[in-house]
Amino acid sequence: MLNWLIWLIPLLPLLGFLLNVFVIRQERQAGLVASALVGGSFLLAVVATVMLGGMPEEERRVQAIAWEWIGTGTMSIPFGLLFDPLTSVMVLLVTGVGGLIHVYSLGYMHGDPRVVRYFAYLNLFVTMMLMLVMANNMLLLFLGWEGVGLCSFLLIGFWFERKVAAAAAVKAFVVNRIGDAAFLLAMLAIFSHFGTLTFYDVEVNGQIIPGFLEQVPNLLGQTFGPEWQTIAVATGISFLLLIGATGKSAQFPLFVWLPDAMAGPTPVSALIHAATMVTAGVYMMARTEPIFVASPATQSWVAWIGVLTALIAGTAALAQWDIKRVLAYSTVSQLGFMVAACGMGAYAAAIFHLLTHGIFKALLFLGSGSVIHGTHDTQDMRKMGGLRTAMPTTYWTYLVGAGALAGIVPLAGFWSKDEILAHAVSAGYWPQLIGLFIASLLTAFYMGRQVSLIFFGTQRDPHYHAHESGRAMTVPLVILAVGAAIAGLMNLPTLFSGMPAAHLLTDWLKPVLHEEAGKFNPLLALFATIGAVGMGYLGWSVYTRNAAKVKVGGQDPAYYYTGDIWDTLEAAWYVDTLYQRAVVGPFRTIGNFLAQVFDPQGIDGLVVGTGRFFGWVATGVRQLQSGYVRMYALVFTIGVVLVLSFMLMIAW
Amino acid sequence: MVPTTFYVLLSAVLFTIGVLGVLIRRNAIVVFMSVELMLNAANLALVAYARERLAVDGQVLVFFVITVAAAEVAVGLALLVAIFKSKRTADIDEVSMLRG
Amino acid sequence: MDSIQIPPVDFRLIAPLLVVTGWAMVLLLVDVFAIPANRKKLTGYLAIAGLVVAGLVAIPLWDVSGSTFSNMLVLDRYSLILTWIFLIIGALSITMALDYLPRHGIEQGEFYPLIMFAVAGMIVMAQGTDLIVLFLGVELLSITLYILTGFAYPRLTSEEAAMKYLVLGAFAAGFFIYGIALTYGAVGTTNLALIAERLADPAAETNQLLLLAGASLILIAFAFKVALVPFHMWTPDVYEGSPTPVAAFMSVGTKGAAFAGLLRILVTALPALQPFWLPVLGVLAALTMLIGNLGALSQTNVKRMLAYSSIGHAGYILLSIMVASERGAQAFLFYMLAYALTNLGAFAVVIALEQRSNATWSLDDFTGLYKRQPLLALAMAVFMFSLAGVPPTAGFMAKFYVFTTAYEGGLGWLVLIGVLTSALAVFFYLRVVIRMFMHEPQGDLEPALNRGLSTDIAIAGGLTLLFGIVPAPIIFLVERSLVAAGG
Amino acid sequence: MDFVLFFLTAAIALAGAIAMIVARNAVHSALFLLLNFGAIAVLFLLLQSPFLFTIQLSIYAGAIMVLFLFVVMLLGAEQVEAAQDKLPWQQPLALVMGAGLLVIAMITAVRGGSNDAPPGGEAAEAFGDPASLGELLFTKYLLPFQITGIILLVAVIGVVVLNQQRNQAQTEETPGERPSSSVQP
Repeated sequence: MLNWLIWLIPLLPLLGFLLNVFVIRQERQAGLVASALVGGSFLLAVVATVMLGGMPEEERRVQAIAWEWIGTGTMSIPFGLLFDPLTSVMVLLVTGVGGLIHVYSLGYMHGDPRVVRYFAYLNLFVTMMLMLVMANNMLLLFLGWEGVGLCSFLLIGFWFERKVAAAAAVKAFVVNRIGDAAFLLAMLAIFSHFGTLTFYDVEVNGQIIPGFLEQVPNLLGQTFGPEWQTIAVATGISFLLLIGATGKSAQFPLFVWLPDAMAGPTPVSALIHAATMVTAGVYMMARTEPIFVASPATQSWVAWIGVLTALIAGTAALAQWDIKRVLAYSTVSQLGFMVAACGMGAYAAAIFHLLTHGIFKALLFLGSGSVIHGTHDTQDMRKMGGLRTAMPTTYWTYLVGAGALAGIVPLAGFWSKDEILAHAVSAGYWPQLIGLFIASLLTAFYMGRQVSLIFFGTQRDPHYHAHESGRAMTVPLVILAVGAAIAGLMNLPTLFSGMPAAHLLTDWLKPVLHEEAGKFNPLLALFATIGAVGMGYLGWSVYTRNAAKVKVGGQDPAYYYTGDIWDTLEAAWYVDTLYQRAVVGPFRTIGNFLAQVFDPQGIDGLVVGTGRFFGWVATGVRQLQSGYVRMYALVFTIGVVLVLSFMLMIAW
Repeated sequence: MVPTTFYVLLSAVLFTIGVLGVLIRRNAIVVFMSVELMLNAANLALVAYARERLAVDGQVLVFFVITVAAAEVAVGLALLVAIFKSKRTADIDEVSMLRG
Repeated sequence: MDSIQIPPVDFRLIAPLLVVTGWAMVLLLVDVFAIPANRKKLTGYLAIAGLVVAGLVAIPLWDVSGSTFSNMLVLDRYSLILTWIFLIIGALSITMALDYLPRHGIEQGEFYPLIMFAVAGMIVMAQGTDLIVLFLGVELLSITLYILTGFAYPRLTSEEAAMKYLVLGAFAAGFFIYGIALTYGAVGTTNLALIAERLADPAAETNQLLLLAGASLILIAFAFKVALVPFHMWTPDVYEGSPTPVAAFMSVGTKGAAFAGLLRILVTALPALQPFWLPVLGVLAALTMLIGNLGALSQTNVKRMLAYSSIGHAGYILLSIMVASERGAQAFLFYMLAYALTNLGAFAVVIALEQRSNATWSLDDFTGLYKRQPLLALAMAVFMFSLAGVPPTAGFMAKFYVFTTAYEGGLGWLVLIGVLTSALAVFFYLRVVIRMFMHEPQGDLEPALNRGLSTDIAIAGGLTLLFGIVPAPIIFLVERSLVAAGG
Repeated sequence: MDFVLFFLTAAIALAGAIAMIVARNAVHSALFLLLNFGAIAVLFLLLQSPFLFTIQLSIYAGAIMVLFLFVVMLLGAEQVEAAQDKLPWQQPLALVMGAGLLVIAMITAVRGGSNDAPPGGEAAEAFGDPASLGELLFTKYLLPFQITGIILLVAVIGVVVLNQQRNQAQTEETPGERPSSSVQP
């Protein structure tokens, strides 16, 4: 039963995609069909999860094989889905939050001329994301991995009339491609060392295809000979996977695409660039956890990359004016928390934070969308202010989301963040702990700042009349707000001995991640709470009291004290700039390059742009291609002479 | 009897001259001639080796090469005539619109 | 003097070849005497029928293998699968040409038999096991292609392309034949299996240097045919200049045939020289992947872009050839099939957009295509993603197959370059997709779709997707192919 | 005697080849090439290939060269290289590459061949008569022989096709022409 049921989960959105591409031409139908099908997926996911829960703990892994995807003498890769506790929570998140965002989009995208296409893309994205989390092998996961990248690209560039959007789309795709290439290499390495790409043993046509994850623990000291060799292999593979994850999950140093990705429609930011796709890297690391665990070197890299990302992005979020960019940097920072948790071995905590973050960040993005919508496409927070009276629902729900993100007791974010910090304490990762703690203080501060700037004070730009958004938008907000408030329940630590329903999630994930729940650390929780409340209040009060100093197009009140540092933060520590300077070198900045290559205006810009970027190589190729046959023959002859010289060298 | 090496050496030199002809001449007809020279050089080597091994196979191969050469020349010259009709030149540098 | 006894010939082994050439010759006469000038399409249909018949004739040969014509020709499953691929390529190319030729005022009945002769040349290269047969196969294919390239008279670019192709092709043929001469001088035979035998025989006293020189020149000749850098220079110009169906045919046909021959040579004749050709081909492969993809990057002319892309793909295919084993052959066959379908499909879309004879094949033609022709745009997107190697397309599966094969074959560093360049390649394929999906249509250019083209695109697109999602049957097929080690 | 004859013909062949690529006038080139082909034919004779000697003279010298001369005269393309060289650095580089190729080819030829006289004796006497060549052609080399036939057929079609189109084209405008400055009136 479960075997075919889980196939329906990704197939429903796929059906939606096909309908929207081939059949539906009308806006309202498109939205309703798309939302209904994703909602159907969600219900099926709930049923499937309940059924999974009904099984004995050690049997909670269903693999449904559709066909043998690649079957050669040496390689057998099934096209199969996997449904286990880890997958189930991811599927619930993707379809649940995804469904709400579909509904929200009904309101948000109303009247857009290409809305049918929008819903088609959105459905395709959900399909691909489900393939990603439900794949029972690396290849299928890669299919989803590329697929979500593609949809993300299409959706970021959805409003392609805006040049920024087109450029951002391309930037996202290209940066992700770096990670994808590493992922592909990791896959090849896994295959050549384990001879398989499926995660777990699975039976296909009466034959057992071995799973590589189950082989990893047995490998130490066996297959490859000496132990260091095993570790070297594990390190190589896991490091490549890590690079893959840094691309998709926007970690340092590949995070630069995510803030730009905010050029897409806001529901897309909520769905793809906060709740689901960007967590794919974390999911993938949790899934392949045995390989990471086998390599201490990679593990510490993972942890530090996470901490570094959390700090860089956290500080960058302090200094943004664009309502969505604050949230984008905040997302990067929170992803850093998750990655750091993985690096410290707290995979369950990472997944916990992934889930809660998925909910409250989606809420915040949708809230910001509601604000943008209600203020007639205003995104600059300097033009806002005092919106709490005009948009009460948005305000209250936003407050819940901000509190959850900041880590205010008892909202969801508090529990999940605390779980990570507690693990750092108990496992003795002190330097990482300090970094993460600081990052969480920053989180509280910038959320306080944002809430103050948007909702408090008085409206600074009189050019619009703010109004509350429609039902299609506010209902999802309320639902998500409730979720953000109570999602912590799913994995409460044992606050007092004999407490019922403690660390449900960790226990649920135990068959996959084999982790024990961390211990609750009251002292740490106290510090964290004081810090969060204090910094949140500080952020709020500083900007509320200085509200008069915030001017449209003006400087931040804090600028007077920090000066250049502020600029540094605003530019996210110039990482992007560094790329532009270092990678593109003296020629041109990546941004300009991409803008030129994909310049809708002209061919010339395109040629010039690429010519400069790849400098003399591409130009050289073109120039050598001079049209003269003599020239071609000469190049040919040079090749001949070189080959023959090499031949003489060998023969001598 | 003259050693095979002498013949092969001669053939190598002739072949190189043919290659040079293709590289430096702009008159398409002379370029074709140079290609013919290359093929002839190869033929010479084939015949020389056939003689060394006393195997007629080498000579048979020459037969095929000559045929192919004839076919290539025929098509090439037909093309040249066609191009000449509109371009009024047999300068191979003049057919260089396609580039980049 | 005795009369010459012609040795018995096993006609089963050359049945497809016989059908194709015989049919082509008959068709030439039929075309001249029985088909009126305004109904030349009929010739095309008859040619397709011939190719289909040849394909059917080949089916019962699945379990047949053997060699004939004094071991100059073998039939094995490797050549059989290639034969099918070539027949498909031929048939699809003819379908594209059916409306293209009259639309551009260059319709002549001879076009179709010529394509058939080219297919025959390709089959010869797949089946040949003697250097001279391979040489003649190459020449049969090439001379036909010179003519087809120059077919679009009065378009001068077509003549120019033909001229360039011919001069360089003849130049390369010179190297080829000189290589054969040296090889013959070294081992005294041109039969691939015998070469390997003599090489292995310590008593034979083969001349190593001579053989190496011969092998180098032969490799170079094949490198020219498949367009490996730096022997690739003709490719973009020739593709751009030739009639688009011919470019499509060439881009996959020549490559497939020449690689087929090259693999046969490496596996059957020269395994002993692997220490020599492996580094040479390795460098060529690396250069080809880099230059091919970099060159494509700066193209705004879609036809040229596809030409450079085909150079890049030659590099990827070469990885499977270099493995020179059964696995390598299988990976090659799969890649070839996937690439053939995808590339033919892409060219078919280009043809659909090329309605005026002064087409510039500019990227601009694709602007907003999704709005105008959603299905066509979707198909093109599938082809582009398949060429770029994005799942779930045949192109991805093929790349994955080749990369794993090469990785296991110890070509790790080339795989690295391959993966990185295919990451780079996404740029220019994506550019087409962006044009189609992320721009509003401009101008009034309506794609000229007709039945033939639609069929082509539908077949190619469908199979490209199908082989990406369910590649198992094809893999099953190619897994059973073996490159016979001589006959 | 053999040696004298060889060196004489070799010298003629070389001189013809060099003169061919140096000559400014295409007619002269053709004639020099003819000289070269004749010399090679003689070398074939020295190598006991009377049949190839005949073929070389009749096909190459007789047919192909005449075709060349015919086209040169038809097109009046004796001298086409008067204009400025557009790739001034191409020729020197070509010469360097040619020199490199020459060195390699000579090394290969010298080290790859034996300096002993080839075998003589009874077997050598019977070697190379047209009958045995013909027999091989129709037995062992039957397949290549057939393919050659097809190649010639294709070439014939090709010439006809290219020719035919030219006739059509005269009545037609050339709509598909790219604007190009290099087209001469």
